[in-house]
Amino acid sequence: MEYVTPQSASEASQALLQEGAFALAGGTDLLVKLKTRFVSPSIVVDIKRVPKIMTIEQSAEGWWIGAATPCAEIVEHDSLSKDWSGIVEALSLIGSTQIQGRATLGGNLCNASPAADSVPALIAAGATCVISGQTKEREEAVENIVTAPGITTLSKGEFIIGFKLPKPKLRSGDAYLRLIPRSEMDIAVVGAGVSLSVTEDGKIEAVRVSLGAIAPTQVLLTGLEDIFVGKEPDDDAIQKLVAVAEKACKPIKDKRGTIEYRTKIAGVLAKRAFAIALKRANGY
Amino acid sequence: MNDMTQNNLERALKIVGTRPPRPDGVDKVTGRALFGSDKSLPNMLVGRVLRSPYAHAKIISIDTSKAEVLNGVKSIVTCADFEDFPSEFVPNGEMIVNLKDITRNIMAREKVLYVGHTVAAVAATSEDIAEKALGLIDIKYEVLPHVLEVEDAEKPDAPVLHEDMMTIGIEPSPKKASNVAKRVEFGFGDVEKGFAEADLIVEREFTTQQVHQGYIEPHACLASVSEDGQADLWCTTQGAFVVRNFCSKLLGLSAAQIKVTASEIGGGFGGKTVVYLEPLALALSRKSGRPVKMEMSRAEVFTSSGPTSGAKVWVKIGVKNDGRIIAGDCVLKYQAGAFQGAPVGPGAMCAFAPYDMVNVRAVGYDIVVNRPKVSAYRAPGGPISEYGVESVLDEIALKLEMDPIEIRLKNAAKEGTIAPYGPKLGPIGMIETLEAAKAHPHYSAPLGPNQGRGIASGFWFNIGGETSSSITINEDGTVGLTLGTTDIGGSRASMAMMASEELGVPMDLIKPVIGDTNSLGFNFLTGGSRATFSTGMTVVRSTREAIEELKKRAALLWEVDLNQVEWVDGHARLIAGDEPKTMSLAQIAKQAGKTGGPIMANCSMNVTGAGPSLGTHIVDVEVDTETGKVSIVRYTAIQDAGKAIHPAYVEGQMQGGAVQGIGWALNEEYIYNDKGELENTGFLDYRIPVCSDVPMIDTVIVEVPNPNHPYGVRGVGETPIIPPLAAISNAVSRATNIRFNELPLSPPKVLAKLMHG
Amino acid sequence: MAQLILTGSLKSLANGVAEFNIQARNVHQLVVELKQICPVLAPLIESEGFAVAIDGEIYQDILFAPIGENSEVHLIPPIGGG
Amino acid sequence: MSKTHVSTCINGDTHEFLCDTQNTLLDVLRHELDLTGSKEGCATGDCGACSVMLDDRLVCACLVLGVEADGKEIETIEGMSSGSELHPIQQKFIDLAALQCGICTPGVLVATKALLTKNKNPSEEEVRFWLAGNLCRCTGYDKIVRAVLEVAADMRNA
Repeated sequence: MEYVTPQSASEASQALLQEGAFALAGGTDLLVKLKTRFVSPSIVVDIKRVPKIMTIEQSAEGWWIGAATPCAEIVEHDSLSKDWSGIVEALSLIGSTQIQGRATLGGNLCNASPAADSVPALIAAGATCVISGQTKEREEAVENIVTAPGITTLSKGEFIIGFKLPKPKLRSGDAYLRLIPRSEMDIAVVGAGVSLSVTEDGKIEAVRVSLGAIAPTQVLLTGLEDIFVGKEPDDDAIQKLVAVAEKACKPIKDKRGTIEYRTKIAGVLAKRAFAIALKRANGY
Repeated sequence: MNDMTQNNLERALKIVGTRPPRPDGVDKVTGRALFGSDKSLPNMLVGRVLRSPYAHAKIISIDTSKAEVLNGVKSIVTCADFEDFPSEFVPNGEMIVNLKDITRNIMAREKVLYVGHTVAAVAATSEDIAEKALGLIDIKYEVLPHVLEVEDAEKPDAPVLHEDMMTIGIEPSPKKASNVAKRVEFGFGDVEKGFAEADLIVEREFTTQQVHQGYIEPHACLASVSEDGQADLWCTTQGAFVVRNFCSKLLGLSAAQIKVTASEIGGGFGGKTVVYLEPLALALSRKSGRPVKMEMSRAEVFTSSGPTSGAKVWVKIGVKNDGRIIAGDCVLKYQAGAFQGAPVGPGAMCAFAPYDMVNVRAVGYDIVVNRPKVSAYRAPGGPISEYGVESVLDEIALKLEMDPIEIRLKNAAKEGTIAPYGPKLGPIGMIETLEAAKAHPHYSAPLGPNQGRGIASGFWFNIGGETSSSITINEDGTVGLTLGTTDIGGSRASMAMMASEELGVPMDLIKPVIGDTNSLGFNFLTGGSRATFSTGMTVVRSTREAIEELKKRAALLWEVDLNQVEWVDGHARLIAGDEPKTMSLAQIAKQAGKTGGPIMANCSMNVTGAGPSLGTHIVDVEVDTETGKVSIVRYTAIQDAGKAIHPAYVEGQMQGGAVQGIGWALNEEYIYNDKGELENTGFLDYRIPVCSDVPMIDTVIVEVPNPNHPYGVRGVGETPIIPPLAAISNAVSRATNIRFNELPLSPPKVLAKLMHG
Repeated sequence: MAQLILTGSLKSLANGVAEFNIQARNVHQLVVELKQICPVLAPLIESEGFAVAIDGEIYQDILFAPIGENSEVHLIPPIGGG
Repeated sequence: MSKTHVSTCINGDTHEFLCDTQNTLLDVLRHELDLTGSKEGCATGDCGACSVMLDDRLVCACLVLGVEADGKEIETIEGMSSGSELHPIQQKFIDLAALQCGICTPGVLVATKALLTKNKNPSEEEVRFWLAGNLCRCTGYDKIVRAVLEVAADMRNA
């Protein structure tokens, strides 16, 4: 197994084009697969020295989070945490303190697990990712990356260099909740990310809800505008949200949960995350 | 001569009962302590194991020829390299074992019986080469249908694991082989008559899943066999002598040919009482002439070591209106794994043991299934059966509108009670732990919404057994202790404390070490909560013998009769005489060479008189009724320790056992797919409690001395894992007003019950 | 006269006889005596390794544990532990 | 098989070694450098027994490639005491019996030191969540958490 440390995005793409190449960022997924001999790469491309891939920057448009920035560093970033509490909460849930020291947003997305904690929060927030390729960079909505467990729309030689988060609207809030059997160290049985904004008079202006671990990929719920936008979110609307969430579920039964359980929890978490996001939007 | 059996129950103690630092503390906090995989030898090879991919299959052929010629491969072993034995139960140390099964469990012969069953092992110059070699071993299997659950395994048309297994304990003896290895029954009185007289009867069925001890250190060993057949084995084990005896039989070596040195051990809880890698490493080393190191991966620990049984339990209890139990009956069906030996006997014996029963019956079945052979796990068998009994008792208390502690007090076993397994009990602390629970502020604290409080008690016998240790008085007045029981949780501290108490010298002058199998007589393993009790007994006796010798030397120097000398606070003192005359231990030790030679003493005995330990736990849980998730809000563990030598380590046993029980109750379980493959082979999905899952575990140590021990010690390690299962289940039932009868109480199972009843 | 008391499976094995008067004054002698008074139980003690409770005190593999004039003796399975 | 030359600073000392690229930092520490204080309980980042500091970040050494350590600073349990003086955290763990078998202890101590560097006054909840990646099967965590809270108070008052 060869190990290379490209110093630029194009060098990294070049290396990733090789047969049997795997990108290494935080390594929290790749090293487990190596150890269990699930994969045997011919070359490991350590992308952490690519410029901007380890940075967090704020601009007029919003935020840049380098794809290989360790979660622990993001969690420690106060103003980012204020702007996007839900996203930061979500990635603070990925693994232990030790895992946080290495795990990255890019890895969490590209591992393409339906249960990835950061992904529903990113989708709800309307985040995009910047993909570096052999010849050019492209930008893509996060929900368009994963197509099936373990499979992404990234072409050979492409890798994610960073994520863009919009500047949060006035009176907006986001939240992420997941259900795990323990209090830590588990893979989400269901995850729910909500991002919303309210008008001055307390009506919903915009809302996005994304669910994880309830289908082969994360799901962005549709049809919520009709339920919420321009209205105050009453019990009836919340019940409709629960129904939409449950209906979106096409889960598998596995060691982490039954179909019935995942479906039921999707509704519960969507409801609870919505309530937290709403509180935050209203400034509580 | 000092009375060796004299007890110190009334004596004022200076050291025993305090909390000094443990002798091995610094090694453990600096990374110096050497565990199973921390040692290496020059010219060492790496050993790896090839394991069965099938739950049940005939081995048609094994071809290792391709692997043998791979560069770097130095030896390969299969079943052909181990002795075979007839099916018979023979003593191995204190264990009764069937070597036919053991040799087949460490290396499959005619059949593989579970996914992960060893079929071959390779030693090579690197891990990579060893792994490659495993891939080159060609094994032809004929796959057979498999069976995983006891209720399926006992069906007449079930796949039979062992064609020669006839159920023992059934009259008339069956003529046809089955998966039911054994039926046992305990009890007395007339349960049918008892139920006929009962005012209230509750009868329930319970299910528990297979769980693993979950020690953090995987099995590991380093074997070196020289050309003259002398074998050195370093391994992580609860009993070096037991390992020696197993390996000598399996490899056809004499006990004198094998020296086993126990490494520091990274947790065992019963799981490190048998052998897995050790005979393989020895065989590979013998064949290659080079040292061989072997380690299990975490996945191998889960698939191929010895978890404990999953089970089906049926319990029926009849009471009078005042809460007095008039009859108790239970049937226990325990998974044995691939070979017989489920802990259903002890499970049946202690099911009703906390109570004074008039009519009682406990029937147990030991049933083989295509899972790894179970090994001991903390109070083996007890948590499962007592979970059923304690749950039914809680339901009865609710129905009678009785306090759950009161109903237990009303029925509590005490000194003189006839145990369900026959004999009369000596002094025990059941009533004392219940009274302590009742008086604890936890028991009367208010509960919040969706919270429930559960109570349960637990009984474990404890054991003694073969033990030997020695003491040496060094020339400078320091003291050495050589102990033969692995120190898993601080026993070196307790031993040094007892020696210090007896000798009257500070504990830091006493250096306890764990000896190898050449340094002492046979020691049964650290298990069954016996180390502090049994090894402590030998330490006290050998120390007293050393004191006698010290007094003798002082008498010689003073030229007086021995009976003129007494031992007080680390000094020989002349009893008679005008002026007080004393001589310190160090002064005597300095002249030992001139007064007869070095001073040492040892004590070897088969220790009896272990006293059962009773415990009662109180737990508050909160149930998220929308998700089914159960949180432990508050926990108090109360237990009779007889006498706590080092209370901090007694508390540690209680806290650790309670949290293992919490794991068993809430989330731990072996999950198999329909091919018989274990799906959760790592700590990610085999969910032992993490730090943020649990609150502080409050402890109350009750001390009802064991009259058979000089300090009143009872074993404490096993009991604390028993009450949590029922206590938590009872708490969840009380929080939700729905009776739960299945473990684990994981969120999906709890929610399903809340939704569908 | 010391008594051997059988319960559970052992009682069934002994065809329902629950109590035997015994002469044995230690476990070693008990094994010999059992062969005469209840032969079906003797192999159990020898092979499966039953422990003996004498007046409530459990003796595992201790041949010369004394049995008193009026002792109550029970046979129980050996107990291990984790 | 080609090996890569790696140069690191471990516990303040420069170390150079040749490393198979697929070997983890834990493999290197334990097998190449004989620093066996970091333990392997799972090799998949789930138990925390191999916790080390990598450029002042708490990580599992089993989830870092040995070659990634090039040019980095690593602290392991072997570097925690100075000379003959135990670190106060080490001493507190001994004093409060916050260990039984001791296999998780090196990882727990390294993680605790990382916590107390970042947060001098952690709450019980913060301690519990910070240490959630350090599995301990013996203690039930009670005495570990108490030791961390107590030593944090001692260090604040020192």
